[in-house]
Amino acid sequence: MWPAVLLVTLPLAAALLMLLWPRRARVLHFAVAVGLLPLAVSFLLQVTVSGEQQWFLGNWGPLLAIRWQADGLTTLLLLVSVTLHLLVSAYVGSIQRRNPLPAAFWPLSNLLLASLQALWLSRDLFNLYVCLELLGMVAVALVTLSGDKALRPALDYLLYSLFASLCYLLGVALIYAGYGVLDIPMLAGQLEANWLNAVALTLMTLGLMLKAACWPLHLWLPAAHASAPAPVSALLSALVVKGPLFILYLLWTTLAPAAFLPAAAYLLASAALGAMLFGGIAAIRTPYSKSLVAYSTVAQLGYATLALAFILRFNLPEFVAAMWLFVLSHALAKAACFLAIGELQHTLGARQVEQLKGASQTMPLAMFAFAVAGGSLIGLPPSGGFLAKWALLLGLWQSQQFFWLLALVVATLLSAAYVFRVVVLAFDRAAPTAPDFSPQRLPQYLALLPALLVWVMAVFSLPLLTLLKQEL
Amino acid sequence: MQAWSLEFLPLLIVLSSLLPGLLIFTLKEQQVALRTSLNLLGVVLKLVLVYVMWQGVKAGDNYEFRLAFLPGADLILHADALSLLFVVLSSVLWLATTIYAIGYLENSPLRSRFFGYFSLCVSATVGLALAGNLVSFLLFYELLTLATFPLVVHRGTPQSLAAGRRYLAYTLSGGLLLMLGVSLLHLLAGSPDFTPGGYVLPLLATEGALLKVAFALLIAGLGVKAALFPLHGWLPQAMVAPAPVSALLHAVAVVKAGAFGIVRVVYDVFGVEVVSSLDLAWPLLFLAAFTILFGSWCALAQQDIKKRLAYSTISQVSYITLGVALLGPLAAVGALVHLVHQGVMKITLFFCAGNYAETLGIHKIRELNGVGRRMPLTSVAFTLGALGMIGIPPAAGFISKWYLGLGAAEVAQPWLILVFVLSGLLNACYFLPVVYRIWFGVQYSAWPAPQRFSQRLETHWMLLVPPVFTMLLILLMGLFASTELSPLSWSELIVEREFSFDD
Amino acid sequence: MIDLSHLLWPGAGLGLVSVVSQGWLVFSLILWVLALGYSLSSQAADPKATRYWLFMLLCFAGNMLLITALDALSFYLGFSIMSLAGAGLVLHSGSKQARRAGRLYLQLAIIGELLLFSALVLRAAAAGGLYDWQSWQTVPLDHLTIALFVLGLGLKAGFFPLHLWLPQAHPVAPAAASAVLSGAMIKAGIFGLWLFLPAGDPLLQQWGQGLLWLGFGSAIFGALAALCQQKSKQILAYSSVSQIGYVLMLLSISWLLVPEQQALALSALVAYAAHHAFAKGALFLLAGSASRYRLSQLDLLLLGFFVVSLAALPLTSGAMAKAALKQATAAAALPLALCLYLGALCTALALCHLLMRFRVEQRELLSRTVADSMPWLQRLPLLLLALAALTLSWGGALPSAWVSWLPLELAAYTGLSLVALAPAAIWAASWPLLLAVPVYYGLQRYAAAVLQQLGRRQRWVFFCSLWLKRRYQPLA
Amino acid sequence: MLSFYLYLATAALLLGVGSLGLWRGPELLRRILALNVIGAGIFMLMVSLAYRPVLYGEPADSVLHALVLTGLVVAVSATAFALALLGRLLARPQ
Repeated sequence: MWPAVLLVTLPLAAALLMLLWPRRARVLHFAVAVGLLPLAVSFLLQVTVSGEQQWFLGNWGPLLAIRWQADGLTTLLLLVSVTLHLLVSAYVGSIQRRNPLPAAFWPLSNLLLASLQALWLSRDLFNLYVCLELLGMVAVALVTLSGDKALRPALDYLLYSLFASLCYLLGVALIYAGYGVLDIPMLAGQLEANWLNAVALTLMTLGLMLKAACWPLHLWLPAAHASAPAPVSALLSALVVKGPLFILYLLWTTLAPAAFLPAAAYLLASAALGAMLFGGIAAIRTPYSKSLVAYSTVAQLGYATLALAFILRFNLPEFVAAMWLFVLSHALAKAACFLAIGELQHTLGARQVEQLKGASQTMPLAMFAFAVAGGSLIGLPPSGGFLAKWALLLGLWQSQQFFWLLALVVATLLSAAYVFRVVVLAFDRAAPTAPDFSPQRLPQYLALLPALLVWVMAVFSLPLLTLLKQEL
Repeated sequence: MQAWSLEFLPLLIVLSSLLPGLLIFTLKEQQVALRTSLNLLGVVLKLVLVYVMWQGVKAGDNYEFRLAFLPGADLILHADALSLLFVVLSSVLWLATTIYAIGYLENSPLRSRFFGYFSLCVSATVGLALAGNLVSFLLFYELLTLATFPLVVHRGTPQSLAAGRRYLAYTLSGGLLLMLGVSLLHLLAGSPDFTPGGYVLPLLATEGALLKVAFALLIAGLGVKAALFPLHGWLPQAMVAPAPVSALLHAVAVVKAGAFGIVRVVYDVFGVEVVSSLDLAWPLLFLAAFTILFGSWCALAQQDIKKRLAYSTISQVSYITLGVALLGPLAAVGALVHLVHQGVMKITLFFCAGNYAETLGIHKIRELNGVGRRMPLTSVAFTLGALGMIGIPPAAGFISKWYLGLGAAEVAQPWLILVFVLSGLLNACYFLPVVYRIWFGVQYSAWPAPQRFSQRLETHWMLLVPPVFTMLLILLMGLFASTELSPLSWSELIVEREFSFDD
Repeated sequence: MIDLSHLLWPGAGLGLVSVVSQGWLVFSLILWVLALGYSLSSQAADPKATRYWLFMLLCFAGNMLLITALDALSFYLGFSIMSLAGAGLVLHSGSKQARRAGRLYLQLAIIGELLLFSALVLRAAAAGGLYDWQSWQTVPLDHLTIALFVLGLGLKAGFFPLHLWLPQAHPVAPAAASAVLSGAMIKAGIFGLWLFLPAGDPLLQQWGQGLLWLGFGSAIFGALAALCQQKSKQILAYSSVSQIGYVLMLLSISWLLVPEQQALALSALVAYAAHHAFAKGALFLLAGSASRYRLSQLDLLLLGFFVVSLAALPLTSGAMAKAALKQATAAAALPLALCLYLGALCTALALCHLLMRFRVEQRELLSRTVADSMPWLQRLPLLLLALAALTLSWGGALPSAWVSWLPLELAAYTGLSLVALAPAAIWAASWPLLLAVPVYYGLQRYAAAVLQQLGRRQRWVFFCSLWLKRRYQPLA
Repeated sequence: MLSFYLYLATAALLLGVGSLGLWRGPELLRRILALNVIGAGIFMLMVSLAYRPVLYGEPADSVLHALVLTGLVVAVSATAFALALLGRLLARPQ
């Protein structure tokens, strides 16, 4: 239990200490971030060895206490969050001389981590609400770090986020009204298929989809992610949007009555289709490099949503594996993409995609990182994205969903189109954009690291699937 | 043979070009000597290793390297006779192309990047040849796409970028279709090792329709790289790449990867029996026959040397597909031997085209008038390559055409001989006028951009040695077809092993 | 016999296992060596001599290889080397006529080669993957294969109506090259037909009749077309079309005969081919020399010798060959006697015309320049060819010890010439020649303009060839 | 009993008014306020749900009270944050 509690409380405590002691913030931050990594690894090993664990916080009885539960999936998500947090902090540290982020970044990112870790662990509807709300606000605060230009998108983000949380809360209230329980495992299988539950689940799903930027509720995401500082965008895209998705998964796989599942599956699948297609098209058309990556997030979330929809319809292990592999590989790949694009944007002074001309000569490392991460986004072997797509394909073939296979093909081609839109430009030798200053190597390597990690992921498919408890 | 070498030799063969390639990426532009020696070291090492493996495979050793990859589908590098055919082809031609590329790119920028990807490309090709199951094949197939793309756009001009986009659009779609097919087949039959005679026979009774779908997907995916008719659009455009790249692309790496994949799918995944009982060969046969004629027909109208060669590739590679689709042992021999012969002949032609362009600035066919006197060795090599393409003895192309023709007659499809004859005619129509201009044409204006690379030789020696070397290969392979070393004998061995399972 | 099957390709081998191929090799070799010797002098001042020798030697090698080949692939190798290198000879001068003749030659050569290729493939497949023609002898033919062989090899042999390239290509090539083209290379087509079409096959009995008449048509057509030409080399070329028709007739007759009598027809075939090779080769050489040098008395004598030899005047090799032809037709019981007389008349007319044109050309040359006398290096091959022709017809009369070392049954051919000595045969051979002189005079007197007009009617060939070229090589 | 339904109706009304305000927009302040109204509606709903056991003579649901308290804290801080952002946005030089 201790590792789990520490994983949440350490960053929380660190954030508070940093507020009190801002001059030591960086040192403290790195101490905590580095310390969390072995903790997360050991926790993962512990769970692997001794199986699923759960606690009731404060030793209250099951009805009152908040339940925390750690299975393979949770520990994996914990580890990925910690890793990316460390990586992004290292990136921020490495560019500190060049373009320092406001000091508020350190406590905020710790708060973000704390709320996210709590979210992965929590199995209580209301506790999840609190985590979600906290996560949303910290995320908005982080977006504002890039200065005045981000205020409007940040405020929009906040309003959407608040509205979404309220929707979720209303749903929680309705469920509590019916059953008087907030604990998810206790509620599992209890819900009847009546209209009250339908309204409650609809409201919660709506809120969560809004927060997870599921198409067509994604409108806030591109603006917010594109205007945030690059490391923040990396955190937002890689981790924050996955939180609501996780809750959505919990809700529909454990709570929802079977009678609702087909309808939800259709809803989610059509949202996924829209996301994959329109997200991809928007990414191909947008003139700005960061919005390209942001729209790609919308599109990529579509795959995970699609997998979720098919979990609801067919409950095949392939789809569960696909969903979480998508989430994990997207987290790593998208972090790499944002860091690389941020680095390119800053060094070349290039906000527009067109200005990335010749980047493969001027900044080969960053461009390589983007391309490698892009390979995973497309699903080229041997990358994590490929693994996920492979699982999804197997599931779709098994359930004979030929239309969705076609949709997947189209979506993959769209993702290839936007990734290679950038890469092809990078090879333009006619008029390369000259860097404003000599490129820094360390941040580029830091951008490359998660991209390489996501390709290494492919080799560890078997341990990953064991952790996800899915047999293909 | 020790156990470790049985296990690690295939891996070492892939790494022998991969590691130098990765090292080269880190080199600075000025470190010419180090880069060149790394390149050559990789080439020589690979050739030695391939030789060792060749001897081993002939003696019946079983080389296999396994790495856990997907559930139920390991990453396998396995050496059998068929893969060795392709490995030997690509390693030998890599040697020639490396030397050629060093000479060709002398004093041009971004060489580290070029040679890095060049090595990666060969590693992917060799990996693809050694891939022991469909999933490994898919992996290397996609890696090949990625490794060749930077080479195609290396020049960085608007045309090459457009070509690169098109190349990606085609090959990535193809890769995706292949992935769909592989995943479907994985679901139906798992992903066991390639087996002579195929492994889907038990499913024939129950899953016929899905097997057909899988076959169509696989062939469509592979057909993109093999430039089968409606999927060939990328190839003519991709010839804007530097000459060594075109040479490698057309002769070994990309189009051959597709053709080789088709061979694998038909013989080692589905097996002749399943393919014929599901009537899968017919569409492939017609498509290949049409592509042969179509490619040749398009080549006629091209005025650019490399473009004409590109369309000729479309036509010639389909010979391989056609031979495979005929499903007979003799046709299979023809197809396999053409895999090698076409590679050597086409690489010679591209080397020569590169020499003309680099030395005299000649890009158009009409500028070739009388070039035979200025560059005799290159022109002899070009002439022999062209004669081989037409299928005139003693060039190697005749041997493969002969076996393909015999194969067609053997399975009672003599109308296909007409296809070969017509294609040979068209080949003659677009190659002989070029040869005529080279030797008999009268030079009517100064060379567009002449350069003196050497005092005594017609061009830089590094540009001259590779085409002469491959030209000698063409002659030797055509004349001494029956010797033990020849591709023909090796193809017969492969076919013997493949078809002995059907009896 | 040399077995190369472990080195080259399955079944590869070289050797001379039949009387026909032995005879064929000997006369081709003689002609080739003498033509090459002639080139030593004729191409001495040629700036493109290297190229000339390259193609000439390639053709030579190809020709020898195809005669000695024991398997289909070696034959095809030799055949294509010879055909393609031949294009180099036709194109050699680089003039406009040479270029368009070369184009036509190449177009038809490639088509012919591909037809031959498909025929060989079909045959090899029918023989179960065996390539040596010995084992093909017992494999039954089918119509498609025969048609492909006749077309593919016929395009090389140049009998009517596949002769289109021949009258254009021979005149533009250098003299020695024309000599071997006409004397040795076009015979490769007939040789191939003999090689690949086993005589005993029942289908050939049907085809034999047709080919016989085709050969006869070619013989008449060639001679008449020669009458319409004005240039001596072109007359010679058409005369080749005519003569190859006779060779084809002999081959067809050999198919129609019962096996016991086939040897006779085959001897006649070789004899005829050899006779034509010597005579036509020599005439082409002479024509080449005559366009540059003054002909001495000796040269005129040689000219006369070869002309009467071609016209089959008694006591010449031509008479021997014709007698053999008649004998063979008689053996096959074909009612061809009248036709043969007609043929002889036409041949004689063409040769009269040739002599006339020779005289005109020589006069024109002398009126323009003061030409030297013909060098001895060019005269010597002619003398040797005359000797060869004489040996062919009278070698059998020599003591057998003198000729027994030859790898041929020379006596078989000589026996033929003895037949020609019978008075009846002499009369039969002579009267068409005697008739020819007044007829030729009459024609020149009353129909010269018409003939010239007809002679110009061959441009359509080039139009077709150009049209074809524009198909595959459109104007930019 | 009637009061319970009255509370519920009030909660629903608040929700409706808040949603309408949010929908109509477009001023940011109006939207922030609307969100607060919605939040008030939800808390009202929760408090009335907590009141429900009292109707049957049981003690009120203290868990819900705790939840409402937590929710209020969250809502207040969120509102404060939103207002702060709005302030900065409006203070920004145009």
